[in-house]
Amino acid sequence: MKFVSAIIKPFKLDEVRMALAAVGVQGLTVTDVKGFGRQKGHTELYRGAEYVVDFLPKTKLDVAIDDDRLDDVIAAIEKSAATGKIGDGKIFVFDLAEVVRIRTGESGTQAL
Amino acid sequence: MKFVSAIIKPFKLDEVRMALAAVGVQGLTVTDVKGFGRQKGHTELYRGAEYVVDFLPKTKLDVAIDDDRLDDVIAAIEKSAATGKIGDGKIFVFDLAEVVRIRTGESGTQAL
Amino acid sequence: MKFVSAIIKPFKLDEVRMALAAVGVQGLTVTDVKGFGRQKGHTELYRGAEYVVDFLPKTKLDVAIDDDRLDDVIAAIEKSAATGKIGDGKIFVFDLAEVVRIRTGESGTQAL
Amino acid sequence: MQRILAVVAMLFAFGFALPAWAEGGGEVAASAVAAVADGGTANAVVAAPVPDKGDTTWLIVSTLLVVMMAAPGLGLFYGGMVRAKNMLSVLMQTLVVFCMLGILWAIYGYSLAFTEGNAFIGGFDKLFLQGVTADSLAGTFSKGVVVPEFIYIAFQLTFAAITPALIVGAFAERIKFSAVLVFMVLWFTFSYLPMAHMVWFWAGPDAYTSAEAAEAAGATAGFLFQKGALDFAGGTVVHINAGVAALVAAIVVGKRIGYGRETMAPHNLPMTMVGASLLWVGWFGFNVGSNMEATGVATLAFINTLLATCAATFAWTLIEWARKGKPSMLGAISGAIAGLVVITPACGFVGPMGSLIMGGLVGVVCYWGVNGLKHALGVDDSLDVFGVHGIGGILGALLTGVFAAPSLGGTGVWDYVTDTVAEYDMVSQVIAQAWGVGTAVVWSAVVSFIALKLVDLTIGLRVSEEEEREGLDVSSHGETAYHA
Amino acid sequence: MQRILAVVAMLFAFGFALPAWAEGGGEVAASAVAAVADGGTANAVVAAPVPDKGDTTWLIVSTLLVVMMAAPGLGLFYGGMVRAKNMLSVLMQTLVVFCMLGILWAIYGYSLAFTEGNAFIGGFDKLFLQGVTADSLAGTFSKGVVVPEFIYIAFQLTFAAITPALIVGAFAERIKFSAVLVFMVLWFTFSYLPMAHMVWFWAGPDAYTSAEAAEAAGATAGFLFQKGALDFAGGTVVHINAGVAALVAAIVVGKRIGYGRETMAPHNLPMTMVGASLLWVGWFGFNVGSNMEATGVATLAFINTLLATCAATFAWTLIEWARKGKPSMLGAISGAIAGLVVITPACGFVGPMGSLIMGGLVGVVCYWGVNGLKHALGVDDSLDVFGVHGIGGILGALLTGVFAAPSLGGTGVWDYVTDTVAEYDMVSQVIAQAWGVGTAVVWSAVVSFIALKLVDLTIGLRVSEEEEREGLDVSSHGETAYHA
Amino acid sequence: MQRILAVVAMLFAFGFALPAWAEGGGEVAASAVAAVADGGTANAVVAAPVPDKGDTTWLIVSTLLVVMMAAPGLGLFYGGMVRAKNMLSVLMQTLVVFCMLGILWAIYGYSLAFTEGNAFIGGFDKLFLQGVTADSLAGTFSKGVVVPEFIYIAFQLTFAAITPALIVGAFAERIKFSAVLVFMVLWFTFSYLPMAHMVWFWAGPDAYTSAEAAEAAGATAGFLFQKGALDFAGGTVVHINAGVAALVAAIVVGKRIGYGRETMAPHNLPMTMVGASLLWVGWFGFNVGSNMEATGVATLAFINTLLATCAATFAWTLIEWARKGKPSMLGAISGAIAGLVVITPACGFVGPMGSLIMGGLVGVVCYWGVNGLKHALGVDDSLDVFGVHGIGGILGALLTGVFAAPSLGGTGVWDYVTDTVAEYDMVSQVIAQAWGVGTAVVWSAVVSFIALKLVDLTIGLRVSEEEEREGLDVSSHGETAYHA
Ligand SMILES: Nc1ncnc2c1ncn2[C@@H]1O[C@H](COP(=O)(O)OP(=O)(O)O)[C@@H](O)[C@H]1O
Ligand SMILES: Nc1ncnc2c1ncn2[C@@H]1O[C@H](COP(=O)(O)OP(=O)(O)O)[C@@H](O)[C@H]1O
Ligand SMILES: Nc1ncnc2c1ncn2[C@@H]1O[C@H](COP(=O)(O)OP(=O)(O)O)[C@@H](O)[C@H]1O
Repeated sequence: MKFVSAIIKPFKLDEVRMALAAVGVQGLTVTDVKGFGRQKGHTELYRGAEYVVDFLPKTKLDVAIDDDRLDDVIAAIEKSAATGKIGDGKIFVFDLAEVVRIRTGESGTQAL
Repeated sequence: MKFVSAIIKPFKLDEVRMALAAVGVQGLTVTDVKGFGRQKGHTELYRGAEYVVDFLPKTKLDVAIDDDRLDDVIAAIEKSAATGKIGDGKIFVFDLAEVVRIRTGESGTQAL
Repeated sequence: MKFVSAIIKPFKLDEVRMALAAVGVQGLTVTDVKGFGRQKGHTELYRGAEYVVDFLPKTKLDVAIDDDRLDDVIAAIEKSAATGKIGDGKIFVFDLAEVVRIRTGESGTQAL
Repeated sequence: MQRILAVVAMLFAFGFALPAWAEGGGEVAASAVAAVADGGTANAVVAAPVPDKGDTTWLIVSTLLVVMMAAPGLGLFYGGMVRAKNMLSVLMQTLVVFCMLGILWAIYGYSLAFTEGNAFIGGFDKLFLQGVTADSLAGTFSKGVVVPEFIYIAFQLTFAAITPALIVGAFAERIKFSAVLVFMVLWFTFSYLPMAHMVWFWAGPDAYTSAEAAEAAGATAGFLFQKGALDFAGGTVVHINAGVAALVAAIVVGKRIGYGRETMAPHNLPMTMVGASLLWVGWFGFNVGSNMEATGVATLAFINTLLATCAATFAWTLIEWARKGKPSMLGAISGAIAGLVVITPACGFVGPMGSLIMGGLVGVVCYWGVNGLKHALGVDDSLDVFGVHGIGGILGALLTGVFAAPSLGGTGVWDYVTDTVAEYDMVSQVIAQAWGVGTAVVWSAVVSFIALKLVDLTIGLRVSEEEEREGLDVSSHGETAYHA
Repeated sequence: MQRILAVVAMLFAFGFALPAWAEGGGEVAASAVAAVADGGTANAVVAAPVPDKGDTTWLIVSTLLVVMMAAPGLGLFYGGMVRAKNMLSVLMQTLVVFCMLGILWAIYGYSLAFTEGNAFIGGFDKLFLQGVTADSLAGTFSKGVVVPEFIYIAFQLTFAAITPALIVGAFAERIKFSAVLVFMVLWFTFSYLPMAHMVWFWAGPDAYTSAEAAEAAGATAGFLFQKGALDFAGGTVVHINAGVAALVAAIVVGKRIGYGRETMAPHNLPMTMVGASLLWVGWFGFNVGSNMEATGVATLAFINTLLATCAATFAWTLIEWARKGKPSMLGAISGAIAGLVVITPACGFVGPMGSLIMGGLVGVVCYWGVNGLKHALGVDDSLDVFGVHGIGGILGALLTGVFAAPSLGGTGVWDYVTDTVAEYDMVSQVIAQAWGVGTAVVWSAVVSFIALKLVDLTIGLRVSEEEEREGLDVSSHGETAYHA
Repeated sequence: MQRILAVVAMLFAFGFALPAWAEGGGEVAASAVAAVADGGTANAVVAAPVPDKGDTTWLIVSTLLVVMMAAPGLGLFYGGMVRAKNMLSVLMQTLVVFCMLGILWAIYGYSLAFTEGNAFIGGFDKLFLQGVTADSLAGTFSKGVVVPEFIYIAFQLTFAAITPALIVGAFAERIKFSAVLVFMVLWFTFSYLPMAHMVWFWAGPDAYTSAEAAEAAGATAGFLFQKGALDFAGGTVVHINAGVAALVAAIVVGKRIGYGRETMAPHNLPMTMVGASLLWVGWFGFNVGSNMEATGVATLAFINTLLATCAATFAWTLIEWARKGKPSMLGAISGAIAGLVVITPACGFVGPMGSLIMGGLVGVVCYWGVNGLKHALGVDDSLDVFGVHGIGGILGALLTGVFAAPSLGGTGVWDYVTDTVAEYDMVSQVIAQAWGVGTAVVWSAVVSFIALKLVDLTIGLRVSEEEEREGLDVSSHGETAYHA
């Protein structure tokens, strides 16, 4: 099993979620994060104090999937999350050793 | 070493933490997340605008542990986090390549 | 590739980010988390109600890197995040199976 | 829902129908305020009294200040103390209760509270405010001084509508919205209106021309007015009344799920602070407006309201600092509210040093009320309505009897027949005060208990466990307080 | 930016220059307020009228209450409803618009609105408030009763400055800050000032000594005043005027990116609630202050403002509960605002039961305004300015003609010649009201459209897509509302 | 903690004991207010003056408005600008300081400031407000016009209690709570009370019956009053006084950990905006209430307070836009506060165009105060108390001397002997103003420095580094502002 963790632009969340649903993903977990990368931030000014804000609001999306869905999932995210502008984000893929569904105790692929 | 990441219902956090303490877990990290899955959301209405909220508040709990504790930990979470209702959440298990305790520089099992 | 996830004290974020930049890290993702560990919390009192707060605010920092940067990165974090007091945090290292840059579709090391 | 709406509708229909029906048989009593004007005409062909524009302005301002206490004051004060998921439900409950009872006040509340009836309740002469026009006048506490009746009605409306809203704090985070509304209609009708009549209804000062006239007039006054209980701005009618109802409600409704085990820390203390501050500001309208005139006594009531609050805030801060090691902001503002509660019945009767002492005492006593006493009672009065309003109100009512004494810097009690300050007997005054306290405690407790049981048996008091977990904002109102 | 500043500067220069130029040819008309004082002196050697300190106090309080409506009231009410990333932009827009127009009011607004000119606009006699001192007096609605002119100017300033600020809700979250400012100057000058003159300008009651004098005086009054349209506190001038401008603006500016697809839920409803509550409190200044005296009619206006709001809040709650299954807090406070809007033109003319009914009706009608009607129009009027202020204002203007009838508990209309209440003809009054509505709708729509197009063609109306995505707080103002 | 409480208790004991001891030797001076009443009786058998209810109402309202400035106004304004972890500490400090000093005002403050003593400090005649009753009267600025003394005491209480609270902004986020309290008691006693006496104490207008009487009366007045320094509502006593103390405090207490390196962005600017707005609203009470009567001059003070704020808000917005490329909301409201500060000493003396100009100037000057000057000084005055209140106060004091000139639309200065406006000499007036500025700067700086050093040497000024990191809410007060 694989665990895909994607950093995307926040306003793309709904689109990505629907694209994932289209390739059969039924569950996912979302976290508000702040990203630092090539995309430049902005400057904020509070009276005399000037702060450069490098961290931009991003959304992290975690999906645990079956190995054979990996390509579909990556493709779906890539397509739906892209705007073509710097800062579109990254997809990270991890091996997932085990999954358990708490409610039923099922594990492995069934638990996804 | 293993890294266990569990998505649970927020109000179960204290119970799970105590269950984990009971099996010898001394440290953990918690993140507020939003989950999408089989559990259905609700509708919100702001004057004329209706929004379907599919993302439900969940809590993510990360624990790094020794391999031989894995079963205990999974069992502890499973038991303490379950309500039997849809949306109880999932437990994800990853292999952990390395751990370092920043304060001391210790690494491996000692750093847990 | 490796994925380094460090839990640090929030006020150390800027220092760590600069230390990482110094060893060539160009992107990272940050999450607000709450940590439970050896560092003791505090008690809060609201009229008659007393609550022990064990979860302390921490910052999680995720960096995906090339394998050969791992030692540098760990060393950089260790050094810049340490205060020597309990609660300085942990560094977790995972194997990263794949990375994709959403904007360009590049994958692997190029996508970092 | 359908069913609930039906119940609400029925209650309203009842509100409309009852008086219409009753009107036929209702005795045609001269209202208190009419009495004032009449008095003038009867005694001599004197010019009809004309309201002073300064008084009218002050009453207008006072009334809008009490509106501000209700919204946003009370809503924020309470709302900040609940968990985020129940924030809107608290704002909604306090607001809608206020508005609903405001309507009922115009329909039948004012008439039942402030027209002549018996010693416990008024009559039906002014249902739907009939007969009141922009030229109608209401008496004050000075002979020959009047104010427009509309502003008197509006001022009293705000008291009648905010008092029940205070009770919301007792069962916050778990009660059905429909249950709140129905309970409030019942409690307002059967506890607030009678208490207001008992404490405040009298024939007005102009009736007190001679000892005999005074006796005759006195016999038409409310039960506690006759007993001589002093309550300048509503210690008994408002605070003890609501505080006791809150205690009963907290018991009958039961504890919140997870109470004592899960963290239920206030979700936004700055909001609570804003609420408390606006309550303070508004309370000047509440207390000083109760004087109905912008006189020297009004300014006495003002400075007392200021000083008692300062003293109570400081006292709570010090006692908490001494006992718990850290003085909390929630403590300081709890002290402020306690100070306001304690001085409410007393503000026009005691001197500034008396108010400092009363404030200092209440800071300590209410600190105990939300700590020691609360734990002893073992009740989940979520936002400490009883501990602050109930306890503080009782203390205030009793101490009013003490510090009103001229020997302690108080003003004593005015004798409208001789137009001088009467002899002051502290013991008998404290006994009179105790009558007020006792009556309010018993009356409110009984009415509250019956009303709650009625609601429980019909539409039910509590939301389901799942709804309570999810939070009332989403489950009862379909919205969420905060989004990114 | 440079360019924008230049435009703003130019507009200001224009504001300063125009009057100076015009002064030469401007006719030297006796101002309305001067007329009052003069009238006194002309008729007989009577003592000059002296302001009553109660009235002065009430007007001072009223004015500061309307300031509170603008800041923080309106800002919070609107700000809570936008997304967090645009919070400060809304606060900024409402505040700076208010301040900028306050300045322009002193420079030329007061003169154009409240000195004699023609039926549509006033003259230039009081540019820069020249000639006004602490001893200057302004007339009221009672013969021989005056108030210091400075407080009258200040009171009217707040109306003139908050009305345009209402429009901000229509194009929130996407408009350029510079475009807001320039548009507001245009709209204020060409829509607000004429409407205020048309509806409110008259020679004052003291001019109405005989039928002939009344006719002569009447001929100098504003267009809609002559038509006999009643507008106690600004239903036409403020709410319809701003509501229609908002609709036009929402259309011309276009929808927000993602409208209808992305979630645009209010980011902080408790703030919206605080804003709404402060609007309510401030509205007592707005409505009751419009009476300019602390009289019985003022207290009528007060209780109506109170009861209509209670009724509308409760009505919206019930209708939403019945139709959507859950009553929302945002709904309740939307009802409150609708109630305030509907009673604004009526508050000094209708009776308390009339105001309850008007409140009940507007709760239902505006509920439809922000649901059915809004979807039918398909316009992104972000914060429902038209649905609440426009629709509620129109309903209020028309119903004023109905419930002002003495037969329905209203006060009727005063005849200053006979000094009695005039015969009341409901049909012709409603027609007069319709004239007011129609004029406001057309005038405001035309001015708004032209002004917006002008701005669009010169400096542009909208920020770039990227800036809109990022949020106006950061992109237009370089700051963020919330940090940890 | 134990130790701190002991210190606080001791200071209080001192407060109580000192006067009691002093009383024996204290000269029995006729107080200013008594003088007024006496004057009336002495000159002829005239009716004793009776307070106008309009005046009384206005002073009541003014006083509660200043209470609103303190809580929640100032707390929110400051609190929104600190980091979330210190929010409650700021709310707590401003509230408890206000309450504590309110108590001390009643105990000895009023007597020391407002009874006759020498040119620098008053006497002990009214310790514990002894002798003051609901019938006591205080003089105003008009001959024969009085108000109830209690409201005068309360009004002045709010000034005395909020002024020190302003200083909190200078050392926010790092100071010990106990240090705040002790410092405030010292500064209040040794800087505020003398300054208030020096600037405001005089025998009242009724003493000025002839040139000789005026001279005799003048000799009893405060030092700066004798110098002829004008300060309508507290520019010197409040703003310069507090601003300078803030600068000294920021230097002595030292910078926050991480200052200049870590982000210390305001955690909740909407709260700061609410606070600023409520300060504006309350400031009408502050400034206009200082007139003590609801007269034409009151309305002048009102419109000036309105216009100067509008102008300063707009000016700051434009200058920031021009210089930094984006106009910020924090800038706009900083401008508003600066405008309020600058007009405080001037509001009853200058004309509306003068106030527009003063507002425009202060917007630019204080913009420089928190940018250029602040960086030049290199001091961590966390919330720019000096940059806004200090600089704005100095500018206002000086410009008052300019724009009060009748030739520039000002009112000039009233000559109570001739009962006309006196000849106006701008140069000598500006010099008089400079005396006020200089005295306030030096006096406050010296007192502040000594008081801070005393506190530092006894209980210490700062919390530990770890506590500062954790935030004062948790470490000093055991609570957290926000929870989910
Ligand atoms: N090496 C990395 N490790 C973890 N997160 C990263 C890394 N590089 C980028 N990110 C995340 O991806 C986001 C987008 O990266 P950025 O370099 O700005 O643009 P792009 O993805 O278009 O190259 C960043 O904001 C950050 O959250
Ligand atoms: N494939 C998945 N990948 C990541 N997170 C998931 C996945 N499926 C479910 N989750 C998380 O688990 C939570 C519970 O899942 P849900 O399907 O609602 O109920 P249950 O766990 O009882 O089957 C979701 O809210 C989501 O946070
Ligand atoms: N086993 C663990 N799994 C996940 N996170 C942990 C674990 N142990 C500690 N942490 C995280 O590291 C933080 C610091 O740990 P703590 O034990 O307090 O101090 P130290 O790192 O100095 O030993 C904790 O607050 C928690 O967020």
